Amino acid sequence: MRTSYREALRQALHEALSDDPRVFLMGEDVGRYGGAYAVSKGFYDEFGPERIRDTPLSELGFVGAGIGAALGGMRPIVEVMTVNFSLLALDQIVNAAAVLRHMSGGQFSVPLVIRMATGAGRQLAAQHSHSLENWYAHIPGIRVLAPATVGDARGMLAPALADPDPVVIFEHAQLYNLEGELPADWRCGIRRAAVRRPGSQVTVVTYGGCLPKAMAAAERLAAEGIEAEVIDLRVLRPLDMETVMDSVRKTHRVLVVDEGWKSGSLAGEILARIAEDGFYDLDAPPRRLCSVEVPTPYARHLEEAALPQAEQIAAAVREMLNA
Amino acid sequence: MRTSYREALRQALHEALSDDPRVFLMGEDVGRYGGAYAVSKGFYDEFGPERIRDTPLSELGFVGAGIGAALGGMRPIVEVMTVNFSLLALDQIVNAAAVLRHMSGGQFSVPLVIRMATGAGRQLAAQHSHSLENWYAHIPGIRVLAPATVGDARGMLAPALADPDPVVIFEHAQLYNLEGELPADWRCGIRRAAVRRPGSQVTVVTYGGCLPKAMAAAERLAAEGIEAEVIDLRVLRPLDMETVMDSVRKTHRVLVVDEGWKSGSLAGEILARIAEDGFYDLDAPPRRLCSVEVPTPYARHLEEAALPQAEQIAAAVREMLNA
Amino acid sequence: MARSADAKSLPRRLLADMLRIRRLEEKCAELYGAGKIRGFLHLYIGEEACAVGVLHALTMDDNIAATYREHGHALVRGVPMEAIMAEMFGKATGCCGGRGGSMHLFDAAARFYGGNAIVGGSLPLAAGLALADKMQGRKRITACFFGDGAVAEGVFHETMNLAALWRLPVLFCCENNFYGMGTALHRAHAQTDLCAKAAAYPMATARVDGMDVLAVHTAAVQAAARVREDSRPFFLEMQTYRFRAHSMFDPDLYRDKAEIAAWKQRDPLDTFPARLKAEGKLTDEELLVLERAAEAEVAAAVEAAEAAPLAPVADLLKDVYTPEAGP
Amino acid sequence: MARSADAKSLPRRLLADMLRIRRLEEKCAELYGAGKIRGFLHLYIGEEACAVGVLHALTMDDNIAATYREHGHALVRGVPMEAIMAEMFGKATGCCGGRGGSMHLFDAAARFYGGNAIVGGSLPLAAGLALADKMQGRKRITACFFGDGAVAEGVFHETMNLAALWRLPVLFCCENNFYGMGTALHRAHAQTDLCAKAAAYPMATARVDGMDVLAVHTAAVQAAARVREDSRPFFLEMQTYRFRAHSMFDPDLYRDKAEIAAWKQRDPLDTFPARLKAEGKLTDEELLVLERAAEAEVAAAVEAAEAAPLAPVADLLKDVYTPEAGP
Ligand SMILES: Cc1ncc(C[n+]2csc(CCOP(=O)(O)OP(=O)(O)O)c2C)c(N)n1
Ligand SMILES: Cc1ncc(C[n+]2csc(CCOP(=O)(O)OP(=O)(O)O)c2C)c(N)n1
Ligand SMILES: [Mg+2]
Ligand SMILES: [Mg+2]
Repeated sequence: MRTSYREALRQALHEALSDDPRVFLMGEDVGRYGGAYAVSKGFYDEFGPERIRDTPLSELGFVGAGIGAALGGMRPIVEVMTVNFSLLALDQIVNAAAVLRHMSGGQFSVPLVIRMATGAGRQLAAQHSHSLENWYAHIPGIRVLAPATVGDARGMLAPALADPDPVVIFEHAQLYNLEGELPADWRCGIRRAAVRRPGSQVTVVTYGGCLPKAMAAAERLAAEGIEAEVIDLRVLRPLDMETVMDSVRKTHRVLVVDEGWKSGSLAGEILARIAEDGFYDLDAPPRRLCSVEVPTPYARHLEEAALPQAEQIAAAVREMLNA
Repeated sequence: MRTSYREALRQALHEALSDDPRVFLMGEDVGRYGGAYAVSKGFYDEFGPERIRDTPLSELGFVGAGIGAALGGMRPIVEVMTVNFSLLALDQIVNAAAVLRHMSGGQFSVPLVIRMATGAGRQLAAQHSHSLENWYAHIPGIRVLAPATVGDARGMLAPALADPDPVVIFEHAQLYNLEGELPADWRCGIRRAAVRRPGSQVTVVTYGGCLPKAMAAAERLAAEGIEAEVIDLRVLRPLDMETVMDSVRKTHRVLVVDEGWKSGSLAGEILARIAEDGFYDLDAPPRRLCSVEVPTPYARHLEEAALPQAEQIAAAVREMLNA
Repeated sequence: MARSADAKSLPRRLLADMLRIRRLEEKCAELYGAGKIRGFLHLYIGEEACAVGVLHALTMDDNIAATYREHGHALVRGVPMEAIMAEMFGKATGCCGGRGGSMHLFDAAARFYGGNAIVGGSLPLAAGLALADKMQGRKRITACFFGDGAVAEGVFHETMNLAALWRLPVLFCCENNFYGMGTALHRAHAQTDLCAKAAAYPMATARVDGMDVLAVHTAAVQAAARVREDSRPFFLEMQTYRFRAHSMFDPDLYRDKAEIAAWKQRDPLDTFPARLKAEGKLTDEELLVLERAAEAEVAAAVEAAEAAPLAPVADLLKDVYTPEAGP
Repeated sequence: MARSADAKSLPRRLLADMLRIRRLEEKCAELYGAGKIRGFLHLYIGEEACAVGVLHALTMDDNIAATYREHGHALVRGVPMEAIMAEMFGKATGCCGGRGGSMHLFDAAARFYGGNAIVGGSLPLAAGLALADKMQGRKRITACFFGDGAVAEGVFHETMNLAALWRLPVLFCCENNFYGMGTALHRAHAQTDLCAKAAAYPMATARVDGMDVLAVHTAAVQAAARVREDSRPFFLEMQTYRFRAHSMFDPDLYRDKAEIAAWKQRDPLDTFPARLKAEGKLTDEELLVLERAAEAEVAAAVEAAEAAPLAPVADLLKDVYTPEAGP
């Protein structure tokens, strides 16, 4: 069935709220407004203000309250409108959610799901275009997901809620309107990366908002006779390097595409792991394509120049194969 | 002259406060208490409460006020007691200090210095032992320094204050009591990494609290006839890869030592850059030694096991040379 | 705002500026529909009396910090309409060279410290600007605009305490339009009397009808004088209403049509000219002149923005760091 | 705290618990000097009446969340002294297996949600615990302890508003010891009347002499009953004083010796037994028995901690993630 990423997310939330009375959704404008990205539209009327809980503008406070509610036996889904505002809540995520289990010697788990929109591409400028998935992927104690397909948008929430530890889900703002085929069995795990397109000559590793770009590039390359294997990381922490390394051992060439700024990007981590563990499998230096290291500019032509684009992905692959 | 890292920092601050009336120090307990690490002891009486400004517990507020004061023509030095609490201030650092110049089309620079202690090793457990320099090194628009020697503790503040853009200085909590020789000319730049010990067989790249460990390891290795070159990054953003690559081109082997958790560490970024640009210069896979991915435990034996240690550095180098 | 001495009376200047904002933003909405302006666009329509009343009470030496709903503040403060429009077009001639867009208008010459898209983000900046003035012995004050939603943020609390504790000359201008996005004031604040909240820091406060530009102006003149004399913060709550949706993405389903209609009855762009006319201070012809002037200014700004060049992509990395001073 | 029915009178139980805390912490200070306990150690000495008075007013079904100065709270709540001492020794038998140390005591059985070394960090956790109870229809309340310094943090503001807005059953227990580290209350808060601050959310408040354990207990009983009945938050300020430095690293140079001496005159470990004796409710012998019991408990805890094993290094990564449920 064809559906949109937004609709898939909506269905997943709807199911979770219907199936488990401990689940509730809380965040800024998730209720009466219907969600900043209209994901929870209609839920307020259906599930009521207790379970679709509009919060004041208090990111630190309501994320912390989500942690407490999880400790208290609920299964909160906290929506931080965007990753940009999550900076205000990082202390509770890093210094409470991620460490409570360990600090307490295993006594307390925090079964919390935090959703947030991420990424640029809509001319929202420097304060509204961050892509800080790499920061979250750095924190022991949490799990980090990045659904990039309609199927994952539908399937990832249930296992995230079943996970006894905090799970952060990044929804890329550019993907909400994406349409795709929802697989009949959209159920999925949250352990493994996925090969989205098989190929033999080069491995393109990516996630989130860059997946459609990588797929488009692979199409173009295929037309030129270049077979790129596209891997969608899906799970940003803990990383599934097995899937990546299997591919690299086959193609011997790898390009990582990441919307984060280059220095300290998640792409850098992938490159480092490949260099550590797959050095002798490589026929050429591993490469990455990331965002230019500039606060995201407003003007469209500047923003486009700052972000990785399909054409650049294709060009980088061509270069790697010609070198 | 022999002096301590703490005393060197103190002298640098004292000089800055004496030389420029626009400079003031603000933060929690910098004044009457004398600084959580006693760096500003005595300043409150000498410079008065206006210029040695104790703040309420309000990290986001006083860091933001520091940004505003910098815009208003002052040269604030804001002390965030430790990097752990800086999570509360990240929004102002990332969404204001780092982007104001760019967003305003170059109209406003933010000549702000932020100092903070970082790192583990004192049994302070999970909420007080972070080493998140990598996060800061990811942000375009700021400069990030990590003095690891008495000389840098003395020399880095002046150029940081002269810099028209925000500079974050990480002081490693384990280093305050370090004693060392203060060079007669301690003046230094904040552009280049430093070769702390020349060597020909392997390059050990590190920074901050791991430098003394790397130096100790190099000593031991030297006794065994292994010559390790130790590079202190000093400047974590923007990275000086030239110094690193010069060394790698000479030794063809590299180990990066970093107190940060491994996944998404700054060490990963260094490995990635070496893999991208120095792939053909390497005789063996690049390696890194980081902290184990666990919230820092309290018990000494567990904390020691979680952090990189000199003996592990030496062992990793031996392995690399024997492989 | 201290204008070069002109013959017009204050009421007429207030009216003229409200008109300029209204016409500018109506055009922006149109241009957004046409795809000329992108990103987020937050219209101030309905709230003009707040920015106009306050900014006319300040001197050009004072500092201003605002939010993402700041077209009106920038304009009244003296940022040229052409520079604002070009910015929204993403052009090189924009007041930020196209880097900022609607939410990030800046102008050093006007001491306009932006445009801030983080709710509450400008609060501590304003405190810091005021601290710098105080430490440097200047009499300048800083006006900081923010919404009712921002009052719930922790940074509000921290800033109010700092300002009160350090006696910082900040005029806190709370534009209470009774909604933070789709969340009504009483659903976000247990205490809906925002002056009572501010008074707890403690701090002098006043509440004023934000639909009455003269009332706002009078209150702001008094408040600003007090801030300047005492070097203490002041919290001014202006009760107002946005006639349009929160942003161009907002279907505006959370407000009662009747509520919107009731507030529109109090549109300062209707009530204020009517009052001036009734008082014999404004003729229809004079109003028409002001209307025409505003329209002409908007038309010229659009034309200039259309014609202006884009910033070269080669300059993408410009202004991430300040260029080093010459050799 | 609801103890199994015992014959002792409430005052004697209060006294016994204050003594247990005092002796425990005196020993901790000694062991810190000896290098047995490391990291940060924040002593509660002088403030015992607060934890004891409040915790004896709650039931074992209630939740507790505290700060890094929480040995007393953990102990009175029922965390075995042996488990606390072993934790500070970093031993496997510690209440957190040596992972947490002095600042992070946890005990699921006692519904003791820690130990939190981020100032203000436990505030929203407490609100969330209360929210969970409310949503699940339980009558339980949550007591959250924090200092005067924490009141300046943004998260205090956000939590107070959430608690008031959502009518969460939280008893906010502010231990106002007049200093946040080396910064005196009046140098950190423009408004030093902390109840006035809390009342602005709005919220019911009370101030009590934190050196008088009976007064604290009475106030806490009333406050807890109100929280439980109304399902609304309550702010209880206890004015108290720490006799020791902030932590073992603090040279304590920012306080007047006379000020410390004056507060020590009000030491609840002196004044309370004296009063009980004067009222004929306690004999010297009975006091001696309590003293001896506390000392014996401490000695046994130290002995057990010394003898206890370290957690194996092989378990370093245990408890970062919850083990997956069986196959
Ligand atoms: C820290 C933060 N959280 C959330 C948002 C998303 N957001 C933008 S405006 C807004 C409502 C703000 O309301 P208010 O302060 O009353 O200002 P108004 O828009 O009514 O002028 C929200 C939730 C944001 N920009 N920043
Ligand atoms: C967010 C944060 N900032 C700073 C610190 C360092 N610090 C630890 S305790 C403390 C003082 C807290 O004072 P108060 O809340 O009054 O509690 P008290 O120590 O007096 O019991 C400070 C500044 C911290 N732990 N967390
Ligand atoms: Mg509003
Ligand atoms: Mg205190």
